[in-house]
Amino acid sequence: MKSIEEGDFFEIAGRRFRSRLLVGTGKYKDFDETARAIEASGAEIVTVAVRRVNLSDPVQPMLTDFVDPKKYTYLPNTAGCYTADDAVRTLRLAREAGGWKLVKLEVLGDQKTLYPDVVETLKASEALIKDGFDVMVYTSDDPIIANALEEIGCCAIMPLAAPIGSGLGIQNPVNIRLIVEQSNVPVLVDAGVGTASDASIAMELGCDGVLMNTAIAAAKDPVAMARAMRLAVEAGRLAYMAGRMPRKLYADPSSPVGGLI
Amino acid sequence: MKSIEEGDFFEIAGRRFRSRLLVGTGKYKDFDETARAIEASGAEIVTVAVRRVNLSDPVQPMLTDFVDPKKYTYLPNTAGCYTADDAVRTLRLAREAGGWKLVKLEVLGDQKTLYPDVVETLKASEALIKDGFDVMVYTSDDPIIANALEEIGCCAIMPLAAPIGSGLGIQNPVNIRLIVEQSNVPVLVDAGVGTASDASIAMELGCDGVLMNTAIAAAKDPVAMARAMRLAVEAGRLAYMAGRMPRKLYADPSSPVGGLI
Amino acid sequence: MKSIEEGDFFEIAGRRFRSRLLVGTGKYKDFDETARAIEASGAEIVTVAVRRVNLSDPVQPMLTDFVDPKKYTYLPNTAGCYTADDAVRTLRLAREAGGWKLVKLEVLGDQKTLYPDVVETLKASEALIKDGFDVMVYTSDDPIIANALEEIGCCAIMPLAAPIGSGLGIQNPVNIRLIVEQSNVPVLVDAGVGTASDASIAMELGCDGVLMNTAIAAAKDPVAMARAMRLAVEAGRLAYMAGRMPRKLYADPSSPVGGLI
Amino acid sequence: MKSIEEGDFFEIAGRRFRSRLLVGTGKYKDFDETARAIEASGAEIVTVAVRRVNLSDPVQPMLTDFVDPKKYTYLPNTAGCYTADDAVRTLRLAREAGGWKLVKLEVLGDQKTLYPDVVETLKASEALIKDGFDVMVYTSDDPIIANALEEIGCCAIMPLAAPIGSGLGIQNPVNIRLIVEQSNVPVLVDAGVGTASDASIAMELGCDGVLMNTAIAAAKDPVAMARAMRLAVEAGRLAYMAGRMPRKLYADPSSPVGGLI
Amino acid sequence: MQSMQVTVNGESRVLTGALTLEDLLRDFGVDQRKVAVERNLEIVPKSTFGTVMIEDGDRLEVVHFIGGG
Amino acid sequence: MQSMQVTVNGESRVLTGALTLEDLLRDFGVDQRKVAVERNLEIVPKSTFGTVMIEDGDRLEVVHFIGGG
Amino acid sequence: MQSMQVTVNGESRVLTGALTLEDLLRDFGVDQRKVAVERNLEIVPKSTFGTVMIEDGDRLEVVHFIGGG
Amino acid sequence: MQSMQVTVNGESRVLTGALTLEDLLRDFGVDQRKVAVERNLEIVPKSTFGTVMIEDGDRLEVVHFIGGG
Repeated sequence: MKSIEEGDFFEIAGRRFRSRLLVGTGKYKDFDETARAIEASGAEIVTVAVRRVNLSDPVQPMLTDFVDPKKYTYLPNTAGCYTADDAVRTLRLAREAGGWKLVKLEVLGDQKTLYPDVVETLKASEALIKDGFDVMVYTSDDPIIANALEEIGCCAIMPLAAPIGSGLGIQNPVNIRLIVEQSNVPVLVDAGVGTASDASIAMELGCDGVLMNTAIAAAKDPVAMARAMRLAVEAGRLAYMAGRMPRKLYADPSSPVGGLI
Repeated sequence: MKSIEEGDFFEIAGRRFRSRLLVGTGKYKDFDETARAIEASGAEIVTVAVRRVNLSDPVQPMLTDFVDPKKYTYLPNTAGCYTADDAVRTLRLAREAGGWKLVKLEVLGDQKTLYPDVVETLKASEALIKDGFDVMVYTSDDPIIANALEEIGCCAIMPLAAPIGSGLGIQNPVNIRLIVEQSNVPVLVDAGVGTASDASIAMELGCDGVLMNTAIAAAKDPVAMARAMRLAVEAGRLAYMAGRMPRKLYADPSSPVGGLI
Repeated sequence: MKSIEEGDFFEIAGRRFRSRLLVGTGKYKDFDETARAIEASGAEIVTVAVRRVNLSDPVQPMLTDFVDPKKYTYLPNTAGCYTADDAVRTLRLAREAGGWKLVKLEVLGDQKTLYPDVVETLKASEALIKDGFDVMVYTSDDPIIANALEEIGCCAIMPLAAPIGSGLGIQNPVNIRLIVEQSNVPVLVDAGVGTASDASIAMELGCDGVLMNTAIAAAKDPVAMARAMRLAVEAGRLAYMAGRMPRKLYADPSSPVGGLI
Repeated sequence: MKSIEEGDFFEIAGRRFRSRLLVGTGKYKDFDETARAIEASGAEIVTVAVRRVNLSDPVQPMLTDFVDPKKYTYLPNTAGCYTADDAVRTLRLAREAGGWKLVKLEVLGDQKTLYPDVVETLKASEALIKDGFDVMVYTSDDPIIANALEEIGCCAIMPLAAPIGSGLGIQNPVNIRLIVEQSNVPVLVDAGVGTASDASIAMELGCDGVLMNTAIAAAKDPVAMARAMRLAVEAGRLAYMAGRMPRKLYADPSSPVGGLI
Repeated sequence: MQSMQVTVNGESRVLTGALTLEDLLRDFGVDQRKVAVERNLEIVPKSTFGTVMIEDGDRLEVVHFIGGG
Repeated sequence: MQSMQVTVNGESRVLTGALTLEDLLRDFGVDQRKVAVERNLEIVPKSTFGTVMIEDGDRLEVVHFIGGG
Repeated sequence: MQSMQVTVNGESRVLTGALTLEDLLRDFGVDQRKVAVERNLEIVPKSTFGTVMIEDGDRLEVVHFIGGG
Repeated sequence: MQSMQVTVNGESRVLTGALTLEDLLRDFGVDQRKVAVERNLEIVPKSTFGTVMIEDGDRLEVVHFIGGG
C-alpha cells in the first residue's frame, strides 16, 4: 500500500497534491501567525477570501506578502456570498486577480448557521463550471445534493462536518460515508472540525482530505495545532488504508492463553 | 511549547521516553510482521508475555531474535493471570529472565470480558512494589481504584478504554478525564483502542500515552496501522498541548464579513 | 404547564391532535397486526401509500377495512415518487380517493439511501400548496431547506433522523435543534427512529412529534413496541416541557452532607 | 408478552414491585414538592438518608409526614458514608428506626466524583448480609465487581450510569450490558440519569429498573419530570421486551415498491 | 358494437359496448367508494363516475390506499 | 441528685436525675416512634426505650429519615 | 478639464482629467499586480489596465485576497 | 546411578545421574541466557544455574518472553 513517502497523493481537477489537509487563512492574530501556522500544517492548498482593497491604506501588509501564492495554491472562496450571482462575480474577480480557475464555492443560507444554501449552490456551480472554473463545492451532508453537484461537474465535493466555526466535529458519519461511497471525485470534509481526532475520523470514513480554519486559528497555540492536524490527517488516512480491526462486543486476549505456568 | 522534536517526553519510574505509543507483541502473523510493525510504530516500550519454553522445540525462533531487548524496553505483562500470586510469580520470573523491574501488571477477572480484577490488582501491586518492582498497572476506569493504585506506589496508571481486543475505543471519556486530573503519575489508556482517532482522543483527554496491541496486529495492514497510530498519538498530544478551540452550538464565520463587494 | 391530561396538543393545518406519535401502516405481517399496532400506538394520524388496485383480485382485504379512516386521520404519502410531478399526481388521486387535503410529501433521491430530493421536494411543495393541499413535508435535516419549505407554506416540517428503515436514531441533534428553533410550524422527526429512546430524544430536542413505521412494524412484537413508542413520545415531550437538569462534569450529592453521625 | 397492566413485575429480595422507577427524596424545594413528585413518578420504592434529629427543633416537619412509609417502601441509603463501618452503623440505625432490612448500600470514594469505593463496598456488603440485611448495592460499572457483589449475596446490583448528580446519562453502555447479561439478580442503573431518554436507554439495555433523584428534583418542573420518567422507564422496558428492529447502514423502504402508478 | 382498447393500471384490455367508468369498475368488482380514478392524467371526480364514458385508447389508473411509511 | 454529662448527636449536655432514654426523648420533644437510637455504638431496641437508663458519659445518636438520593 | 464622479469600492469620489484605470490605481497607491478590478459589473482584464479610460459614473470594485476560511 | 523424577513445565520426566540446572537446560537445547527458571516456586538466580543440583521431585518452570498484549 503506498504511503505518504511513497507518493500517496490525491487529485483535484487534474492536479496532484500530497497533503490532504487544506487550511483557511482567516481568524489568525496577524499575518505572521497565519504564515507560521500554514507552514506548520504542511498544507499545499489554502483558502482565501476576496475583499475590497482598503483604499485609505492601500499599502498595509497583505496576505500574499506572508503566504506566497507561488508556494501555496490559493483557493479563493465565496464566503459572505448569499446568492449564486454574488458568488460568480466574486470568483471571476478572484480568477482575474490570481489567474487560476480552481475555486471554493460556498453560498451560505443564513448568518446564524452559515449552513450552505444548496439550491443557490447548485445554480452557482452550474454557472461557474460553464464559465470554465474548477469548482470545489462546500455543501451539506445531503448525499442527493452531493451527487447532483458531482453530476454538474464539480471537481470536489466538500460536505460540512458541523456548522462553520462550531468545532463540533462530524455530526453525521452515516451521511459522510454515503457521500464517500457514491462519489467518483474527491470528498473533503469542510467546516466543523474542532480537534485532531475529528480530522482523523473524517479520513477514517474514507474522505480524501479535510479543510479547516477555525480549529487551527482559534487554538491557544495555532502553530502547534497546525502540526497536530497535519499528523492527524495523515494518521487517519493511513488507518483507513490499513483497514481497521473489527469491533467486538466482548474481549479477545492479546496474549496467547497456552503456555501459562 | 515543547514539541516532539524539541524533546516533549514523559517519565515512567525515572526513565524518559520520547514515544507515547506503547505496543504489544501479540497476535501478529509471525515474528517478522511483529518486528516490522513495532519498528513502524516508533514505540520504545513493548509489552511481552511470559510463557513456558516449548521444550520439544526449544530452538524455534524467539521474539527476542526479532524484537531486540537492547533496542526496545521489554515490559513483561501478567496476561493470563487471574490471581495476585500468579502475577507476582510470573513477574519475578520475568525480572530474572530480563533483568528489569519495570513491569505491566494485569490481573484479569474473567475470560469473556478480560476486565481487570481490581481487588487482586491492588493486592498484587502492593506485593510487587514491596518486592522492588516498578509497576505500570492495567486497571478499570474507576477513579477511586486508580487513586488507590497510585497511593500504593504504582508508577503508571493504565485504565482501559474498552475491553481488551474489542476495538471499541474510549467508552467513558468522563472517567478517563477524572483519572488524568487526579493523577500525579503518567496515565496511559490501555486496551480497547481500535483505530487512529481512538488513540488521538485518548491523548486529547490529557493521557500521557496509549498502549495497544490488537488495533495494530488485527488491522489488514499492521505496518501501515502502526505508522497511523504513531502519528495519531503525536497528533493527539500536540492537539492537547495546543489547547483546542471552544465548541459552539452556532456557527462563527471564518472570513471577515466586512469588505464584501 | 399543561400536560397530556390537561390537553397538551399540537396543531397541524388548523386541526388539533393529542397524540404526537404518527405511525406508518407499511411492513406489518398482515392487516390485523397493522390494526392492533396502530391501536396500541395511540396514534391519531397514520400514513398510507397510494397504489393501483389489484384488478385480478379487487376484493382482497383492504387497509381501510382494518384501519378505519373515520377513526384515524389518513395521511397519504408519495413514497416511491422520485419527481415532483409523480408526487402531485399521486396526491391528487389520494385527495379524490380520501377527500382530505392534509398530505405527506416525500420525493426521494435514490433507492439506496431513500434520502429526500430537496430540490424536487421544494418544487412539489409549491405546486401542491398552490393546488390547495396542506403539505407535511419529509425533508433532510438541512435548516436552510427546512426554512424554505416553511416559507413556501408547508404546514409541518419533517426532517429525517436517519435514512428510512435504518433504525439508526437521530444522527444530527445539532441540526434538528436548529430547525426546531427556527420553525413556526410543527417540526416532526420522520424516518430513522429505531427504538423508544430515539423517540424520546426527538421530543427532548423540542420536536412537536415523531413519525415512524419500521421501528414498530419490524420489532419482534410490534404491538408492544407501539405501546413503548406511545409512552416514549409522551415521556420525551414531558421531559422537554419540564426543563431537564443541567449536565455537570463532576458529581453533586443527592443527600445532604450535614447531620452525619 | 406480559406488559405492566398484565403484571410485568420484578422481584427484589422476594418482594414484587410493579414500578421499575425508584426515586430519591433529596434535593427538592420542600417536602410538599417531594411528595407530589414521588406520587407523580409512580415509584413504589424511595431512597431516604439517615441523619441526626435536629434536637433544637425536633418537631419540624419530617419526611415521613409527607411520604408515608406505609405507602412507599423506604430504602435507607448510606450516602455520606466513606467506610464500611459507617455504612453498617447507619443501616443498623435505619433498620431499628424503620423496621425493614431492605437497604441501599453506597460507600463513596471521594467528595468530587462521589464514585463508589468498591473495596469498602465489598466489605460492607459482606458485613450487612451476614447481619441479615437485603442489600441493594450502588457500585461502579465494573462487571467483575458487580459479579463479586452478587456472589456475596447482594439482592440487587446498581451500577452507576455516570457520577451522582451529573445528569450525563449512561457513559458506558458496553459495561452495563455485560453486567445485565451476567447477573441473576435485578440490575438497576443508579445515578447519572439526566432526562427521560437516559432512563429508556437503561431499560433498553436490559436493566430491571432505574434509580434517580437529581434528574427529577433539579428539573424546572419536578412533578412533570417525575411523570416523564415514569413513562420513560415503562417505554424502555416495553421496547426491550418487544425486541427492537435491527440497525441498518442503508435505507429500507416502508412502502411497497410495487403498484406504483 | 365496436370494441375499445384501453389501458387500466398499466395493463391493456379490450372492452366491448359503451360503458361508463362506473360500469367498468363494477365489472372489475371494485368498490368505487374506496378508489380514485385518473383518466388520461386527469382526475375523474367520484361524482361523475356514473356519467364519464370510457373511450378507445383511454389510459386509466384505479388506485386505493395501502399500508405505507 | 447527681448530674450526668452525656453527648447527644455530637453535642455535650448536662442531665440531672435518673432518667430513661424514653424520658430523655420526651424532654427533647422527639417522637420516639420515628427515631432510632444508638448508645455507645450499640443500637438500642425501641422496645427498651422505657427501661434503658441514661448513664454518665453516654454517647447517644438519635436519628431519623430525611430526604436522600 | 471636466471632473468625473465615480464610485470606487462603494465610496463615491470626484476625479479630474482623463485617466486610465492604471493611473487611478497608481494614485491610490495600489499594487496593480495584486488586485482585480470590476468596472460596471464587468471584469477588466489586467492587460488592459493601461488602456481602459475611467468614465463618469463608473462603478469600480478593486479587490484582493485576504485571509478567509 | 539413581534416576530422578522431576516435573519440567508441567510434564514429568525421568532424569539419570547428577546434573546441574545448567546441564539440564543444555540437554534440552535451551539458551540459558534467554530464560528464567523457577524451582519449587523459588526463582533460581541465573548466576547459580551452574551450581544448583536437580533433585528428585523438583518442580521446574523454564520460561521466556513471547509476544503478548
